Amino acid sequence: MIDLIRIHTGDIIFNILIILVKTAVVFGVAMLHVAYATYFERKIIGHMQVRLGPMRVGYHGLLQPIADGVKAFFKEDIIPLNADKPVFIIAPLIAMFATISSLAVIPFFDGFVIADINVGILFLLAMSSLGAYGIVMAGWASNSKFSFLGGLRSSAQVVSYEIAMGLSLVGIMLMAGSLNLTEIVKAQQQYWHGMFLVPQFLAFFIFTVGAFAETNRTPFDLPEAESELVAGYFVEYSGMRFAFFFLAEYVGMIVMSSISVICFWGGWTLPPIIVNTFPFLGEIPGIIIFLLKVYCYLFLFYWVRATLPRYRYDQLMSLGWKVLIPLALLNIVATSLIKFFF
Amino acid sequence: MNTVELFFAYFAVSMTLLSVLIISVKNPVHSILLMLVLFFHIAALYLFLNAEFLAAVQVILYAGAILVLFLFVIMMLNLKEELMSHRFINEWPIGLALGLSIIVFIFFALDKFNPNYKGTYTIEAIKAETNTKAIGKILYTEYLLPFEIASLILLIAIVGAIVMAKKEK
Amino acid sequence: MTKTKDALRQRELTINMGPQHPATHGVLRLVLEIDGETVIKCTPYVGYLHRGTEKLCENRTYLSAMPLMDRLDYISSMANDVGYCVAVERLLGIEPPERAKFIRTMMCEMTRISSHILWLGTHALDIGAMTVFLYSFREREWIMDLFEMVCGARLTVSFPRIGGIRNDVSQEFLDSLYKFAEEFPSRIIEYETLIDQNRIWLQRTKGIGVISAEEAVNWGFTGPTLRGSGVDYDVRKYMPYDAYEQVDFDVPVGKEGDVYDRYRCRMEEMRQSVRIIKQCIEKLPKGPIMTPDAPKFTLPPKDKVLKDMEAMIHHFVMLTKGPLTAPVGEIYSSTEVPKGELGFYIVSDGSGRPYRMRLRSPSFVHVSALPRLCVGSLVADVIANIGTIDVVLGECDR
Amino acid sequence: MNPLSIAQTIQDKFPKEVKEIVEFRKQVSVIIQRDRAKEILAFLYFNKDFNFDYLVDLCGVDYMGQKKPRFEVVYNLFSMKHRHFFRVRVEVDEDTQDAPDNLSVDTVTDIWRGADWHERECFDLFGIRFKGHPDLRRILMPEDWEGYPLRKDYPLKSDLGDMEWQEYKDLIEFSEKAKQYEVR
Repeated sequence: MIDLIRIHTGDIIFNILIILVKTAVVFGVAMLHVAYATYFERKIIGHMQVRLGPMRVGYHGLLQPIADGVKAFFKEDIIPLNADKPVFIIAPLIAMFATISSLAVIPFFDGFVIADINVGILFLLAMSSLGAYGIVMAGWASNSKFSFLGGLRSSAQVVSYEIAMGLSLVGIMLMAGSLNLTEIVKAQQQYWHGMFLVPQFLAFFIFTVGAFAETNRTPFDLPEAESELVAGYFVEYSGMRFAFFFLAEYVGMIVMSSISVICFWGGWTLPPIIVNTFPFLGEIPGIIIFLLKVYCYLFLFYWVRATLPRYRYDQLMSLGWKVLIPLALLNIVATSLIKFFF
Repeated sequence: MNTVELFFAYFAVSMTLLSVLIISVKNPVHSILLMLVLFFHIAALYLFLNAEFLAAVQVILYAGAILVLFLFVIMMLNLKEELMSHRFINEWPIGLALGLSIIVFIFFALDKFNPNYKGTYTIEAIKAETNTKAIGKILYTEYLLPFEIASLILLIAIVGAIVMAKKEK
Repeated sequence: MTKTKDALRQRELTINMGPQHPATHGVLRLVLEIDGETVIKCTPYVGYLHRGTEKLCENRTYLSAMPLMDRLDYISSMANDVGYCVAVERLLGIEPPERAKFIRTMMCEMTRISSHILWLGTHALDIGAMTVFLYSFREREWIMDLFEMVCGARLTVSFPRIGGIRNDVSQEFLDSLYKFAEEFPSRIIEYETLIDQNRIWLQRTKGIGVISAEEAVNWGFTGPTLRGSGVDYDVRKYMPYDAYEQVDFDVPVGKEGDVYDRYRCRMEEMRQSVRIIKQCIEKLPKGPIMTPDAPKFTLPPKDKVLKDMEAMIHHFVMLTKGPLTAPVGEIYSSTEVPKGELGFYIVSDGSGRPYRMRLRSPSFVHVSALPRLCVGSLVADVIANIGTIDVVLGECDR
Repeated sequence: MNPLSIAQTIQDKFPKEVKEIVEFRKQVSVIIQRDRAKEILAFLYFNKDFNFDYLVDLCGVDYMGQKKPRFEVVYNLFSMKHRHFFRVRVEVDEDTQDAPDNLSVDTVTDIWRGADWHERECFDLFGIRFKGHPDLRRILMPEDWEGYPLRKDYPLKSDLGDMEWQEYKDLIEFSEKAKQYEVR
């Protein structure tokens, strides 16, 4: 069948078709994950907080995300009178597409990646920094002081934490000798533990903190700090545009989890030491292992949200600049020295 | 005209248009947005030259960091007054003269432009070694001194910024 | 160019926090002038919930003014009621019986716990710790159920009466209250494990909103807000009312006078409240619940009203005209409600209605000091400061 | 310190100003004239034996038709150090044609910072002005409100008609206008 299509269409168009199919699959699966990430967040945090979470729509609220989606879709779309209309409309789209396009370079299992580019890590960093535009623009265009403050906070926060996060990944690049994400996963298989998490624990810590800050999650949810800025940058948004921001945040979380899994947890592979002892584990499809790891990391996001208070703006900045960036630099120096001498 | 040339033509034309728009649009925030689009076009051009690393850095640094800081500053301004004022400063003839003279310079220099020049790093060599490695190598061997000088200049700029910010208090 | 320069120079941003804002706990409105994130000017505006309670009281009998007191600090209505009853009793010169005193004390402390729990939950929520909020509401629900057991109402109770209490408590209630008192300290530990050692919590609360002891007294702070600064002033100790003289408890005080110390004070106060509740249950004497020696001032028991003509007339007169023989004079009486010192200044002209009823509410004083606490700190600290003074706008605006 | 002896000390020091010493239910108050009220209060604050560092409460009382100086400003004082309580009542009369500044007292905000809002409230509800107050505006009532609600001649409830508060009238008008958008 596939060959038949190939013969009839020619190579270039066939490749484009394949990419389109892949994109559709990734997009669909990711959207489903986003929907149920919200569901599980509410459920998990609910149970951590001695309550039940959504229970009404479907069995144990299982259809709640769909109901929410339908509701957001049909809600009235309000654009404030004095808002900068084009920017106001573009902002959520930028936020969403910046994060969704990150999914293009993530290898979900061996050989399955939409665009296997050589500078995969850099692409991810570039896209995550673009996400800030959506937030800053939204904050500015709403013509509301609270959202403006949220936008300001976000731009400062993203710029500073991206440095730390980028630097923390340099250690990984040095260890793997490549910026290609597939290569990075494969490089981890050389070690008995099969994860960069072990030698790069410092980088993992920095990356995790940076990932929380990049995605504006607790304890770094200052741009949307509810008790201070009401809802921060999206205070004026409603309906589908609001849902786009929501979507962007959750896709961002999934992307960050995926990067973490690929760079630190060995991607779709299990540690060789485990596979060697229990060979049957090697038969598990890579995608399952990958997703399980991503879920674990997502759980961390939820767990932290249920536990920690929020940082203050200046504390956030001093943590980023005075702790994380020096630590990341130290990590780079240490890694390169070890790599050079051994 | 083959496909590559067609793409290039598109990028060249739209980049020129975007540049003109950036300086002529009244709202500074809009012009920053246009600048963002321009940076993306530049990144795409780098991709045509097989310079993925440069393309990525272009987006990360210029779009992701520098432009956000621009935005940060411009958002602080009282834009309502800014929109009322004239977009161009009074000394525009000087600017025009400067621009024209640069065009003349380029026109005369066009002669010396050799499109077929090939250095040690041909596209094949870069592909074999990956882009990032090639840049790293060349940066830390051949161009080490300029690189260090550039970083020192940046350091001075940072120190200067801090000094200026401190004096205000 | 000059215009651009002016635009650059204009650095302050005025933001209007409230009256509808998730962190202002009601309808407090703060106009903040901020430079970046630093607050350079803070102006509180109150009065959005002004219902003219003082004016209303002047037109009601002493007894029928009581439901208004529920609605002052609506999350600790029992303490307001007790405070009001104590004030009127002092004016009339009557004493409630011992059993009523102990029950009132018990109720006051239950209110203190429920108010402090609510404060803890919302304060933690403001600072971003969401889970504490739901944990504390679990226990608050428990106390609310206990209130419901004793008087049928959960929030606006109107339970105490001038000269006693409305109805006696059952043994079943006492048992469940004792169980609560046994259980609750472990719950306090649970809250503390969530936030007490948390680095972010400490960073957000230590050294924020510092006010020295002298300054706090000068501003007129009371309650835990004052004690956090290290002033050992508690109306329960120094102008005792009800059964507070007969129970043993400590008054926790802080040292630094910052948000954290005030938080610690309230946490300790909850433990002391549990202690008082236990003692009250253990020492609860038998006897009447309404004072018998001043029938002119108190309502007759309900069963008597339905059978006895005289009692019915008395009941009717009490409710419509009030005690006809209220002495001419003026009295200031204060009680320690969860927020601080709730004072009643009553001027009586001998009629059944107060001639002038002044409510000295702690929240009003505390809100007035918000600029002192907030100026110079960051926007996020404003939230912490609003939380730490524990305002209820119903009481502030009256 | 015994409150009666405090009152006695004040009377000895300011014999002209103190009009009366009242005791009721063990609470002692002195009724003083307005002119040197602030001096007396400052004396109570700064004197080492009294040291009334805590202004518990400040409020106005309207004795319309009962007493000649119509208003009183009541200061309830407490000393954290000596734990004693005392009350000062300052008599203030209505403004008249020949004495337009009658209804005013010197502010005590420079002695007790906490007096700030109490004085504002007193001004708001009684119309008593506090000379030297840094920011004497209405506090509980809207800024463009007319009249002083806690005065005895202010009705508890009445139909004001055209005299109604402007913003309330605007609100009524607006709600009438908004009715056309109501979903039925």
